[in-house]
Amino acid sequence: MFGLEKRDANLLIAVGALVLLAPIFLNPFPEGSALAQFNAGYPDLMQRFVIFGIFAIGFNILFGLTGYLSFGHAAFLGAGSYAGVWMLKLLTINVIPAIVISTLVAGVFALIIGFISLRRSGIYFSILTLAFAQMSFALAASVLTPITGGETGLQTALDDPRILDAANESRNIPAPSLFGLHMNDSAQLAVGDWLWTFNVGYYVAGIVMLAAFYVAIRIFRSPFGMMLRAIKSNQQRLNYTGLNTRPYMLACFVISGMYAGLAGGLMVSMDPLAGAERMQWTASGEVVLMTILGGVGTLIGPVLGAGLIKYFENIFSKINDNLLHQWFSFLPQGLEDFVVTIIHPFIGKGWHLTLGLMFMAVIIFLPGGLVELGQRASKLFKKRNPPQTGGQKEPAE
Amino acid sequence: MDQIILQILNGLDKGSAYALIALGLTLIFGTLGVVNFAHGALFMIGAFCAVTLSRILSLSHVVLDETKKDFLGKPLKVEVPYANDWFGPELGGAIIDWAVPLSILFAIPVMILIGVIMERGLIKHFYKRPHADQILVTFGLAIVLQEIIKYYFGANQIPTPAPEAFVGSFDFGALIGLDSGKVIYPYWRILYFCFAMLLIGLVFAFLQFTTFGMVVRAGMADRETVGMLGINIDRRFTIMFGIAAAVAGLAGVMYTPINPPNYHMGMDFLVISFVVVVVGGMGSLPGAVLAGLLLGILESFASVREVIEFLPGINQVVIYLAAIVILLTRPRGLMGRKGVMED
Amino acid sequence: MGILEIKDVGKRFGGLQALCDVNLSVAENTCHAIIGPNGAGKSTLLNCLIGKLMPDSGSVMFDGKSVLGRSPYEINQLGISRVFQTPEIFGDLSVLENMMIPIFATRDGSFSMDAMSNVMSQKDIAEAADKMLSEMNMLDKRNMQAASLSRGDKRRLEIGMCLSQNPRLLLLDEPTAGMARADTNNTIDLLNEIKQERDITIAIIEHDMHVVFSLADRITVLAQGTPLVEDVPEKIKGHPKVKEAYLGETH
Amino acid sequence: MVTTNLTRRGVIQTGAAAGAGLALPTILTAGSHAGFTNAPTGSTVTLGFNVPQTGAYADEGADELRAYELAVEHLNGGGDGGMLSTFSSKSLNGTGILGKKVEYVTGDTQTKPDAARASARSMIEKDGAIMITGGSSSGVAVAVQSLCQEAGIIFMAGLTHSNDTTGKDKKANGFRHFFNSYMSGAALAPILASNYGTDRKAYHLTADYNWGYTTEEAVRTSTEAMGWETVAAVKTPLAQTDFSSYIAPVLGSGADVLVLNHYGGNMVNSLTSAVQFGLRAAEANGKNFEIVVPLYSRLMAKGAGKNVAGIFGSTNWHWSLENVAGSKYAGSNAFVQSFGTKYGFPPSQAAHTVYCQTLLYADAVQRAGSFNPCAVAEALEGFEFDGLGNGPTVYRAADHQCIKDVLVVKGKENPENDFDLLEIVDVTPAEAVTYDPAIFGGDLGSCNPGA
Repeated sequence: MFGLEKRDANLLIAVGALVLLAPIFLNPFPEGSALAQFNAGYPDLMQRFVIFGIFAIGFNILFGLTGYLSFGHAAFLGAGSYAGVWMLKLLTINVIPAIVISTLVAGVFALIIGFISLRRSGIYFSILTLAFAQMSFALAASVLTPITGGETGLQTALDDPRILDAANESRNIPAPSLFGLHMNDSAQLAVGDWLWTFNVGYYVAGIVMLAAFYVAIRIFRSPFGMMLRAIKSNQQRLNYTGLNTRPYMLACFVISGMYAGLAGGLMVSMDPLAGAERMQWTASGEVVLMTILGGVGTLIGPVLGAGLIKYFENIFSKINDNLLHQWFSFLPQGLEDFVVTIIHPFIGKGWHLTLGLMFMAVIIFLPGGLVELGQRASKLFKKRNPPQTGGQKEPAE
Repeated sequence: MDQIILQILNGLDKGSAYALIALGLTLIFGTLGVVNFAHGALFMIGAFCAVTLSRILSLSHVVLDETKKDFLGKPLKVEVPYANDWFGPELGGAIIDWAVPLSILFAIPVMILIGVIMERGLIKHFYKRPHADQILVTFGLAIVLQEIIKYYFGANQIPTPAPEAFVGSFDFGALIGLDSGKVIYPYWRILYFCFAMLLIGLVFAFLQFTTFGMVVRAGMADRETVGMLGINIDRRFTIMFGIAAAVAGLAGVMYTPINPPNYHMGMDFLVISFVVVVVGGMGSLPGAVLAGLLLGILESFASVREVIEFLPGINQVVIYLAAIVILLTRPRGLMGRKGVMED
Repeated sequence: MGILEIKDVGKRFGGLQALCDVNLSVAENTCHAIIGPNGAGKSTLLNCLIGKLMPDSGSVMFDGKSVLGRSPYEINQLGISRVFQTPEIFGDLSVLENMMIPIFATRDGSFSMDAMSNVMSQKDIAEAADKMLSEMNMLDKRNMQAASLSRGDKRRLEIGMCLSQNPRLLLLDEPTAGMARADTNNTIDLLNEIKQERDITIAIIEHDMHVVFSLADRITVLAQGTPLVEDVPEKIKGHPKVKEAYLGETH
Repeated sequence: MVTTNLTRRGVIQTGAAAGAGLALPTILTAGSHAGFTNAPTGSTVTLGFNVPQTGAYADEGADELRAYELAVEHLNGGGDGGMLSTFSSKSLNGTGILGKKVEYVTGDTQTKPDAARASARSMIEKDGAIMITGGSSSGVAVAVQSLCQEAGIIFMAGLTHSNDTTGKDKKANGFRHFFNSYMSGAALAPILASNYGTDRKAYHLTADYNWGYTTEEAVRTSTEAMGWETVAAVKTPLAQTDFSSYIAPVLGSGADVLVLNHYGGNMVNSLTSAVQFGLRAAEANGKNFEIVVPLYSRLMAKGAGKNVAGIFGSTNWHWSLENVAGSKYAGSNAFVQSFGTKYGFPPSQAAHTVYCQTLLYADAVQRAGSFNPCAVAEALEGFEFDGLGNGPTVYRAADHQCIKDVLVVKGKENPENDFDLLEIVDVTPAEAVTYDPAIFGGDLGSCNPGA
C-alpha cells in the first residue's frame, strides 16, 4: 500500500490512527479529577507534539541515517519560522504559502550551511553547525532586529499589507487560517465527564506530519536511504565503491533542513510568532534529545521522543506543591510532607533535572531509546516462542 | 595606543579563563579520548565551591538589635558570623574577606574528588562508545549538575567579592612607562591572569618533569603501546581527569570576583571553550592555551566601539567566525598533531 | 603495454625517500604481486595508486588514463576495485544490502537521488546481488548483518562486492593478513577461481610468500623504495637479491 | 465541523448536564457559552500566572508567584486583606470575583517568548484561565500580550519596562501597571541634573535588544534635553557575561557618566566590571565619575552586592515608600506587612506590580459585573484609583499604561541585610513623566472577547 511494504504500511496506519485519535487518548482522565493535570489533549500541546515530531523526524534523517550530529539544526527551524511569519504578514493569512515558503527558505539556508559544514565530519562537523547556528541566533536577536523582530520575536500586526487578502475590516489581527478554517478553532465533544477537543490546527499539522512521516519511510527504504546508512557504516568503502558521498550528504542535510523549516512554518501557522531563541544551540540540543530518547535511526522513535519531551516541558513543569499536597493528602500528615519534599525538586520548576536524569539513563542503559525499550518488552512477552536465528538483521523500525 | 594595551589586557584576561577550561577539556580528550560536555559544569561547580566556603565562613547566629527596626517594625535581626565570635571581629572579618583565595585550598580536594567520581562512575563506561554518545551523556550530566546547583543556590547571581586588598584598580600604564591615568586595570583581573599562567605552568611542568606525567603523555600519544608495557594507564588517566576537573574548578573559584557566579555560567563558557579546543587543535595542550588567549584578544578587539560601528554584530560572532575559518583551512587546529581527529 | 603503467614514481616524506623511480607494468588479465620487506614502500605505492597520496614525480596510468589526483570514487569508476587489509564492508547493513550498493553504483553512477523507490523493488539489482552472493556461496547468509560474519566471510563478501562491479583491475592489499590458515587457504582458492573464470587483472600487495606463490603470475620485489627484481614466481624463489632483501625475515 | 473557540469551564457544565447518567456524547455548539473565551460558569474562576520558573529570572518569577498567591488569598477573603483595605475602589469584598472563588494555575515562561506563549496557551486551552498575567521581560510580555489578544483573554502584564509593551506593540486586551523606559528617563533626568549638574558627558552601554534600545533612547532624550552630552552609545550582546572590553575604554573616552542600559545578569556583570575598573573612584573632566542604572530591581542589587552603593536608578515601587515619602503612598505598608508576615522578607517591585495587577483585574470584573474581556477592558480604561502603594494612578485609555509617580533610588552604602539594598532618593510626580501616547505609534486594535 502507498508503495510501502506491509510492515511499514502498518506502521503508517498505526501512526495515522494515533494522530487521528490523539485528542481522545491524550485526555484519559475525566475533567476535574485529580489526575486531569496529566491530560495532554489540548490544542497547543497536541500541535507541538506533531510539529516537533516533524522536526525530529527530519533531524533523524540526518543523524539517524548518516551519523552526522548537527548541533545547529534549530537554525533551520528558526529560518523557516521567520519566512513563515513574513508570508503571513506580506502575502496572505492563509497558511499554505507560509508553510511552503518556510520549507524552501530553510532548504536554501541548509544548502549554504551544509555546503560549508560538510567539508568536515565527526565532531568538527558538529562544531561547525553549532557555530553557524549560534551566529544566526546572535544576529537574529540583535542586528537583524528589523527582519526578525529581535528578542521579542516577529509577529503579525494590524497594519501588515497581506496583499492577497481582502482589506481587513475588523480592528483585530486575523488568525492564520486554511481557506477560512481558523487554526485556533476547535470542536469539543463531551462524554460523561470526559472532554475531548478537536482542533483545526492540530489536524492540519497532523496531516502534514503524516505526510512527512510517509516521506521519511520512503527515504529510509529507498536506495538513497541505503546509501546514507552506508555512509554511517563505512564512508571509506562507499567512496571506493564509486559513489561520491558529498552530494549524498548535502542532499540529506538539505532534506533534513527542509523538515526543520516545515516544522517552523507550521509552528508560526499555529501561533504566528517567531522568537530568536528558537535558533539557540540549546534548542538544537533539544531535538538531539528527542531523537535519542525516542531511538536514533528508527522511524517512529523521534516522534515518540518529541512527544515525551514536550509532555515533560508542558505538563511536568506545571505541577506545583499545591497539587502534590492534594494528591498525597490521603497519607498521614508527616508522611505527606515527606513525600512532597522528596518529589519537590523533580517537578514544577525542577523538570529540567528530571529531564537530564532521564536523558542520562537512556544514553547509559537504553542506547536505542524508547523503541529499544519497546523491543525488549515485546521480547519478554515472546519468550515462549522459539528464538529467532542469531544474527538476523532487523532493519530500522 | 593605551586602548590597544587595554584591550590586549582584557583579551589576555578573558583568554586565560578560556585557556584554563579548554586546557582541561583537551587534556581529557587527549588522554581519555572523551568529549566532555560537562566540563563547563565543573567550572561552575568550582565557582560554587567559593560560594559555599564563603557561606560556611560567614555562618551566623541572629542577635536582636532593639535600637533598630526592620521592615515590619519589629526589632532588627542582625546576623553575627560565628567567625567574629571566635576570632574577634577583626580577624573574623578578615577570614570572611579572604574567602575566595581560601577557597582554592577547599576547591582542590573537592574538585579532584568530583572529577574522580565522575570518571569512575560514568565516563569510564563511555570510552568505547562513539563521540556522539559521550557528548550526549555528558550534556545530560551538565544539565543535572546545574539544576542541582540551582536548587540549592537559586537562579540569581551571588556576589562573591575579592578581598578588600584586591578590590579596585591600579595604573598599569604608569607601570610600563605610559602616561599615568591612561591604562587603569583592576588588581583582581591581573591576578587572575597571573594565576592562570601559574596554573598552566604547573600542569605543563607536571606533565613534563614527573614520571607520572611522562607516562600520561606517552599514553596520549599511543595508549595501546603504553598499556602493553604493563603500566596501569587507566588509573593514571583517572587521576588526570581529577586534575582537569581541579583546573576547571580553580578557574571557576578565581572567576567569582570578576562576575558573580550563577548556575548557568558553565554553559555560557562551554560552547566557547569547545571552539577554543578545536581552534587550538584537539588534544594539544599548548594549542588550547594559545587559542584561548588569541580568541580572548580577538573577542576583545571585536568589541571595540569603532569596530562594532564598522561591522555591526561582529562582537557577537567573531569567535564562531574564527572557528569556521580555522576548521575549513586548517582542520587540525593551530597546534594539533597531524592525524588526530583530522579528516 | 600493460593495463596499469607506473612510470618513474617517486615520493619523499621529509628526509625519507619512500619511493624512488618506481617503474612497473601490470599486464592485462594477469595476477601481478608486489612483495617486499617491511618499509619497502609497498603501502606508499599503493596509496599513490588509489589517489590517497600524490607522488612527487612520475605518472600512474590505468588504461591510458592518469589516476593521479583523482578521488577514490573516480578511480573506482575507471574500473579499479580495491580490497583492504581488514575487510571494509558496511557492518551495519545486511549482506544483501552490502552486495546491492556496488551494483547500484555501477548502474547509477556516483550520485543518484532515488529517494522514493523501494530498494527491494528494484528487481534487476536484487537479482544481480543474489547471483553474486550465490557465486560467493553466501546466499544463505544474505539476511545477516554484515558485522556478524566471520573474518573469512567478510573477506569473501568484500571480494564479491568488488567483483560485482566487473572491475578491470582488482587491487588487493594483504588480503590474508591476520587470517587463520584455513581462511587464508579459502581466500587463495577463491582468488584462483576468480582468476580462471573472469577476464580480470589482479594486483596484489602481499607479505605472505605462501599467498604470493599460490597466486601470482608475475612478481615484483620492492626494497627501499625501488623495484629490485621482476620475474615469474619460479625465478623469484631462488633469486639471490630477494634472499638478501628478506634476510633475517622468517616466512 | 462545528467550530467554536475554547470554553473549557462552560463546557464541563453543559457536558455534564447533558451526559449525566447516560454518558451520551454531546457535541458542543456555539450557543453553549457566554460569548467570550473561557467564561466561568461554575463556582470558581481560574487565573493564569505565567512567570519565569526556570532560567536566569527564576528567582524574580518566584517572588511574583508569592505575590500572586497572596493576592488570591486576599481576594478569597483570607489573610489580612492586604491592600484591599487601602484600595480606593471598594467593590471587592473578599468573596472572590463576582462571588466565584479564585483559583489559579501556573506556567513557566522560561523568559523565552516561545515558551511563554506555550505555557499561556496551555493555561487558556487546558485549564480554562480567564486572565493571564506575569512575566519578567518585555519580549515575553509583548509575545504573550499578542497571544491573549488573539485568544480573547485579558493580559495583565507583570514586570515589563520596554516602551513597546504599551507603545508600538500595545493591544486592546493588554494592560500594564509597571512603568516604562520613557518614564524612567523622565524621572531620572531632573534628579541626575540636581545631583550631578547639567554639564555632563554620558557614555551609554546598551543591551542589544528591544528593551535596551528603548531605554537608551529614553535616557538619552531626557538627559540631553537638560544639557548632557552623549559621548557614545555602544551595544553589548545580550549573552555577554564579561563586559571588560566594553568598560575599559570608558575612562579614556572623555565621558564622566556611564549609563548602563542593562537588566538582570547583564547589569550585575557590567556594573561589577565598571566598579572593578575603578570608575566609581575615578575623576573625569574635573568631576567625580558617576554610574547610572536606569532600571533597578532588588535581585539585581542583590547580585551586584556592594557595587550598587551610591548608584542612581529608578524603580516602580519600593517597600519603604510609604515610610519615606508619606501617606500619599498608602497601601505600601499594608502590602509589606501582609507579604512580610507570610514570607518573612519584604516584597520586591515585581511582587508589588503583579499583586496590584491581580487586584485591579478583579476589581474591574467586579465593577463591570462580567468576566467578558471587553467589559473588563472598558472598566479598566481611564480608571483612576489610589491606595495601591503608588499614590493616585490612572489606567490611561489610549494605551493601557498606568500613569503614576516614579521612584528614583540609589544603592545603599551600608545595607543592613539582603533586602535593604536600595534607598529612595526622590519621587518624580506623575505629571513629570506623562507623555503623549501617540509618540510610540502602534494601534490598540479593538478588544477581542474570543468567541
